[in-house]
Amino acid sequence: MTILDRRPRFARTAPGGGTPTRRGPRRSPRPAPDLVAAVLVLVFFAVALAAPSALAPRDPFALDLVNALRPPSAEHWFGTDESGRDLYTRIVHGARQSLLIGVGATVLSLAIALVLGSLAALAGRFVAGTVNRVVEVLFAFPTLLLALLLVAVLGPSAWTQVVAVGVGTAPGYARMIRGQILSARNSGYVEAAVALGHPRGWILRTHVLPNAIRPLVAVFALSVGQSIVWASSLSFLGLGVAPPAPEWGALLDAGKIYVTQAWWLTVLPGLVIVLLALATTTIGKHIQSALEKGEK
Amino acid sequence: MTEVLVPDRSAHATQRPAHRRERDAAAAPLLSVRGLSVGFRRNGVVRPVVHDLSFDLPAGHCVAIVGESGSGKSVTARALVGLAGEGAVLSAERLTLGDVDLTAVPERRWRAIRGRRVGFILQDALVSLDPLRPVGREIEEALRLHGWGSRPERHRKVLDLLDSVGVPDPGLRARQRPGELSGGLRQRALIASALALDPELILADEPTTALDVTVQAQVLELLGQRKRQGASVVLISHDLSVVAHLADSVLVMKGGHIVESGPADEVLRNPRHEYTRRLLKAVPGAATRGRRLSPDAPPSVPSSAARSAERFAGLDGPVLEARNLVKRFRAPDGSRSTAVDGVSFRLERGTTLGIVGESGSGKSTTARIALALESPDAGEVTLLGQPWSAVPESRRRALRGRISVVYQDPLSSFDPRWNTERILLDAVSAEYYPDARARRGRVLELLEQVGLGEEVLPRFPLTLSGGQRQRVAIARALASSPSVLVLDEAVSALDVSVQAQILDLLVVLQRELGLSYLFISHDLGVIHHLSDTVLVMKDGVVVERGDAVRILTAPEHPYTRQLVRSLRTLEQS
Amino acid sequence: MTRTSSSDLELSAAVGRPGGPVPPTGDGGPPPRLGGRLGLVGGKLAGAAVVLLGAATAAFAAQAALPGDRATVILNVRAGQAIQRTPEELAAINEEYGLKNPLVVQYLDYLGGLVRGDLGTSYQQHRPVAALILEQLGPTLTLTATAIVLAWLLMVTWVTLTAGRGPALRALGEAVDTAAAGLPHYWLGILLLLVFALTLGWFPVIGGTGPVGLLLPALTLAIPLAGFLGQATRAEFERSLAQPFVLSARMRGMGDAGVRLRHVLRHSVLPAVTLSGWALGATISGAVVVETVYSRAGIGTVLVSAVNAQDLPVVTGVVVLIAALYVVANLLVDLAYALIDPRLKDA
Amino acid sequence: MPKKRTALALAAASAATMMALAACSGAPAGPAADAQPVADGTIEYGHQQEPACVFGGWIEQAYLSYQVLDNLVSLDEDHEVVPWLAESWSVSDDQLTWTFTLKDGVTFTDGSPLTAGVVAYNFDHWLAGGNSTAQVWLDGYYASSRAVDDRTLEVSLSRPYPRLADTLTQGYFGIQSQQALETRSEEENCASPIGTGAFIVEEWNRGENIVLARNDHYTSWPANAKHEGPARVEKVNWRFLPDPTTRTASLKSGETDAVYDVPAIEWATVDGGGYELHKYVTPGRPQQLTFDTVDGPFVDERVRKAFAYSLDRRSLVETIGRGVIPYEGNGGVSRTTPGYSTDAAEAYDLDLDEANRLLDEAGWTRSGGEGVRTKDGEQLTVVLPYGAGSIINSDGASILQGVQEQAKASGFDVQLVPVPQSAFFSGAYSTPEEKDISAGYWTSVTAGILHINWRPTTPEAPNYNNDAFNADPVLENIILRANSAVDPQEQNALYGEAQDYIAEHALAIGLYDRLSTLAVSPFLKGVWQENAQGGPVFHDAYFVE
Repeated sequence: MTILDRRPRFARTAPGGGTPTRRGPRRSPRPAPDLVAAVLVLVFFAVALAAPSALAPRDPFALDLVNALRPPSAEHWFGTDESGRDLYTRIVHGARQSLLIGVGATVLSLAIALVLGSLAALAGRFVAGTVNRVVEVLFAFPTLLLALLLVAVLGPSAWTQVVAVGVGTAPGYARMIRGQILSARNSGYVEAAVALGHPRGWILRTHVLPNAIRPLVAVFALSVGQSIVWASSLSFLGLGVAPPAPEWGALLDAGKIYVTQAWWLTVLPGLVIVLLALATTTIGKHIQSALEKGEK
Repeated sequence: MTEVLVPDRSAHATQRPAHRRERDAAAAPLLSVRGLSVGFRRNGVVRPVVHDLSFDLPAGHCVAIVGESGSGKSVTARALVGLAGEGAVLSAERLTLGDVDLTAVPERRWRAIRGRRVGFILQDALVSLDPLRPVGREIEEALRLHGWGSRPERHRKVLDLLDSVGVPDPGLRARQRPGELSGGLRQRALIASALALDPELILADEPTTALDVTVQAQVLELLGQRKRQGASVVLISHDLSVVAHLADSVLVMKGGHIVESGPADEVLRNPRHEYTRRLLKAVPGAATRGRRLSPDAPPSVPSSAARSAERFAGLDGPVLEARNLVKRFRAPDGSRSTAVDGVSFRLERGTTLGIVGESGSGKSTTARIALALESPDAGEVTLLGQPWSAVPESRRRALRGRISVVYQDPLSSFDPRWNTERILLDAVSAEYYPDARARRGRVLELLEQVGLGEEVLPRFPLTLSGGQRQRVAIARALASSPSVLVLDEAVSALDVSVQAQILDLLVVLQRELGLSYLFISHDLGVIHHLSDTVLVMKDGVVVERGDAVRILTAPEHPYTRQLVRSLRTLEQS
Repeated sequence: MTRTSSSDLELSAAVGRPGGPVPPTGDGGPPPRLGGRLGLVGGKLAGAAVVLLGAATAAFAAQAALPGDRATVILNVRAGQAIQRTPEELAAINEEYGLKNPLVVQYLDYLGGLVRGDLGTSYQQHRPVAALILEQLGPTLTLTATAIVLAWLLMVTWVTLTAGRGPALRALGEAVDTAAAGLPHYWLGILLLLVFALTLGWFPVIGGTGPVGLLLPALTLAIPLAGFLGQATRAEFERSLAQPFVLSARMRGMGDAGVRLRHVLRHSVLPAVTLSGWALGATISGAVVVETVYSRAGIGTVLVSAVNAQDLPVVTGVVVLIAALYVVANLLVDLAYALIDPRLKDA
Repeated sequence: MPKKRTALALAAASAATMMALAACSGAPAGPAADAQPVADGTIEYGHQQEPACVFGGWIEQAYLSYQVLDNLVSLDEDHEVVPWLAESWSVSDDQLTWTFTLKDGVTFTDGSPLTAGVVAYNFDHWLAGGNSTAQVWLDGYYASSRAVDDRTLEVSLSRPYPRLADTLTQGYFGIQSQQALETRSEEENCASPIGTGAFIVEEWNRGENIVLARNDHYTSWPANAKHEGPARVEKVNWRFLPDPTTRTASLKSGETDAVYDVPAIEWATVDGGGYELHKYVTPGRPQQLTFDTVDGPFVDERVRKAFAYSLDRRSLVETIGRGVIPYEGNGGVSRTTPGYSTDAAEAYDLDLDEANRLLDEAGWTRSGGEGVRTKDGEQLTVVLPYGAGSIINSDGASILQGVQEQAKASGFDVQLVPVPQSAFFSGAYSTPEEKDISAGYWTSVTAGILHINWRPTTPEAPNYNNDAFNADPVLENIILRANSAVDPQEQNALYGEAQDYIAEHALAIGLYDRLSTLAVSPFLKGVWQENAQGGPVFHDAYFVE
């Protein structure tokens, strides 16, 4: 028989393809290239966090007044700043602070969210209602405003950034966790557990909470990147860690008045932040879709 | 051939194909398939799902493709209209619709063919019609796409169509969305949209699945009509009784291959292929009461487990009794609806009480009340002669072990984080099996009872087959050695052969363990096969009750008669 | 379908929003679950009042917790000095603004003012805060509104073009969404300014409040927002594409474009609509940065300088205003929802 | 791949940016050689900071009010005091009574006449807190003022103050309409003070701009004005553009005709662009570091000196200042201040050995010449807070970071604390316990600023402007003598002596001179910087084409 490969046409008619039960696109078993890329990026920053000197032997603070504002070159990969400090070195050494702020903020944020969310979902009518309102109010606060106020109260510092971003982003997660808990509580396996005669508390502990918290694995990854962006926004407004600390946002802030003459001081740190946010988000998404597949 | 493809704008378009068909019928078959193979390419590798399929379909005839899930029957149907799906690779010696060579049709022309010359009916109109749009617009869309008539003309046509598929008050219905229509009306609307332009070929993929028997009969009648008017039908179904009703010839598919084909009554009366025989034998119904449906032997239940039967030997009286149960629900818009209205029943030890009814008849709510997962607004349930629905959960807990449940969809009743072992261990009560080794022993015993091997223990339900999942669910239900098992549509989602195995298993378990079943199903056949006494429910009320055989042979209440009649029409013929 | 997607909506929202949080959806659950949202509007109005009060209180508390003596601040800000002040100097100011009253009194005075629509007087500018804010509200609202519209245009086009078109395009689409969503406002702002205003000179460097000056700032806010809405929409879009009703539409002879625009799009924008409600409130955060980068007048600028100068009346005023905006935005979302998904009315 | 792809895309974008930038050089087509003046027009002026009120004690306010209010006297290029609202003045022999004769027929823009009484009222208004800076200037000298007749004002001092006239040339001493001050609301007087000046505040769009409209009935221009009569332009659109990059770019793109404070990094490009550049080194206190002499390690003079020796301030400032910001060694006053002492400026240069010697001697030791020094278990850590974004701009911040890094070499651990405006203005880090070094400047027309900054602070009479927190009778005595010295030479010598004293005891060391810079489009002529504080003067400005 004659084999007529009609693939192109059918590929074009893809939309018709799915069957009702299929949720979203299937992913190939082999690790997706974007995942690989993302992991590589993270590995790099992990090293930067653990042993910056391994990647950048120079002293991130050392002045080199003769070589101020040098564009990127073999000698200075990312160029130098107004005092001749090597930008690449500073970015690598800044990784620790930036990442710890990002992770710290996320942890704090999720912790707060967990408490509020669980209360809102599980506590008695009155408490739950109140908590909901509180979350609502917090939510009405633009994160940055919250951060501004906190910074004004606590004074600018890495710790403040963690708190500001953590508190600022918590309400949204609280809502999410609440939703998760509620849907877990209405699930078939919880009913099954009731039918098996398990006590309420036990069901909460063994079924509801674990399943509600599961997606947080993904959210965590997703959130770290975003927290770093937020934190750097604060630094950018001059409300972050004290220069000359090479925290990325601070680098950007310091570089912005040189932008027309020394683009690298602004573009490169920003690029790094975006790259990291991208990497974490990608990984988060992969975890998420893995979980979804697991649940479907 | 271009002549065929140019959309005909004349108002008589619906008539002309009919004439042409008379011509064609005599000449070449309308649809001719030779050596059709379909595969899916993933990561460069083509995984075949349909192998070398060939058949001819003359005008005015119906060919049924029968098979269980994964047999490739749906893919075949979709391939016939060029929508086999993403990454589909199709090859065919010949694939012609009338004089059109379908293997050489570019996408643009496909559009002119779909809906115009080929109508496609999917199962479950709830999801097959856009839930956000009025059904009228969906039907009108079919006309508009093929440039049929003017706006007002189309509107009139839509009403005619709805009327022709037996939708009462088309004017109103056309403005409603699928969610607002009953399953039957919905399915009719879907058919109307598929047959709007009176296509010469109708592809019906499980058109009656998930429909109540009465609706099934009506839908099939509709298709029959079209067939008589000269349309050709390709009917995809796993349900042999449906096939028997409509098909002239049958293709039996298994694993992408045709294992048997021939004239319908030929194949259905005396099937030659072993697989076909199995399928036929596996259909439960009046004829099958008391005999095994599946050739493979059900597990032998170790007698050691029989003790649960004796445990309450002393007691007499019904194991489960409900008196005048009433349950009302409040809809979000505040309106109240009565789901269960004065339902009473007695479940005697070791027997099966079947509750049959269509969706929304309140049978599942009754089951939930029996399980004390729902508390009745009025009435009471007693379990083993002790108060059950009336007492607080804390006091119920001690009794919970005596009654357990198996759902239609076991997957959702398993915690996704748990593997089979954890699920079963969790169900084995610590009070009878204090130490870990005893518990594990019990788990193995349970597996044996439901005919599963140890190898499933580490696996997650997600990775098990439908049959295995249902067995695990049953094993979990048995873990606490209950005396009552509530089976809520427990076999409805399964392929017919798997369903057969599970039904056999249930029979054995009941015999060996002296279990009592509260068996809920919309499928008269299954009910008939299993039940001793039957409760027929409609709109929350019991319309008829009594001995299973009597009810299903000599129904009294008109509704029951209607049910049984529609079942008959499906079975005979 | 919307039911199954709900949890994902919340997740994907968490994916997108800079800072993570998921959209406000009535009382927590995804909108489709709550029946008859319109019915709830009344209740929401009541809730709105609570939110406003809460926001005002929180802002007041935060400012009350600020370190340093407010009278000193007022004097120093006016003089551009950073020194201690003599009691005589301070007494006058304390007198003028009643700063020495017990906090409770100050708080009650403040609330009393709120009820009368009087937000107090700015320490710095000696002017009624209400006037001061209203005068700055225009530019900011124009900015955020334009940004959201732009974001929707970008998002819908991009998603419709790339979603569910085979692995390559899908990957690209997702990558762009993610990248866009991850762009920090300040950085994007500087880049756009650098390239289009400073270098190419296509746009004025000083935006001003004119329409021309609006585009770059609006884009700066819109691009990340679009990426973030895109993430939510794309997931839903591809899910909808896989729905049987899409298949049956195709079976009816509908083309790919037709399916996408007439059926799928409507389904897939629902999550994004929810997010937009939150977005209007949240773009205010962005506005703070953007207005700084583009030296635009607006609430953001007012806010930053007010916080810097501890101009309590202004800060609390802005907070209350933003909370109000947020509430309004969500009421709008509820309406939009009911329009797009009529099922909610029947529920 | 997708991720990489985007990364590449971004990289490409930035690369493109770079190319484009390399390509761009904003040289506007200058006016033709025979370009003629044109009447009227609106000057688009880009300024840096927006004050809360037009008139006040902050230099940003002085710059603004200078356009709207006239002073009694003005300062010319040669630092001579010349007539303005006052056409003449005289001082009594005992130096205690100043008599000003006012111009005739000057009216405020609210119609009320300018009389000696009004001026006297202004003096009292300032002293009563109407202008905090005017207040600290006159405090301790001003006794009273009275109107002899409508045109004759008599100001009585409690102590001689020969430089009174010079002092009065600063923007803080603008004369407002008494009628306005008395009858109008505080808000009105804040937003649009009524003066006799060349311009009137027409409208103020907060956060955006102030529109100054020409005072068509202007009669009271200063003697050093470049032309007589009302302003030549109709309006000045005084826009607030905080971001230096944007500000400079707006000039290059022609959106503004003049901008204030060109950042060092942009100087070269603007200079090359054919723009007219004005650079005014503000007299008064330069950007400097004052040591806390009552608490912490700097109580020990040797440690102060060691700190000074361990810095190479010159190269630091010249690198980061791109050769635009002048290095200033003098911790007392800037090079443009009368009585400036070069000796004081050159007192300390980089000399690590000396620094280390002094520190060892002072008992601050470290092992192996590495790391932070310690003394009986305590680290040589010094806190240096600075008003980020307000008092210290980004160039300044970079320089302070340089100081921190350089001081490391001799074993200092400098803690830089950028204090946000709010905390800063709320008096954070204002006590000796909280800090060891104070950074900051204070523009002033005379070296009299020394008195403000170094007047002893005592429990009875605290001087919160004294960052050394010291009470040094010797220094005070020198300054007081200087303040009251009638003969300029003598006075300058004494002021110089005071600076030398400050240097000798390393009470304060200079960093760089505060600049007031102005870049003007070639199409706009006649803009000049007034000589008291370097603010722009638009009275004489006109367009050519």
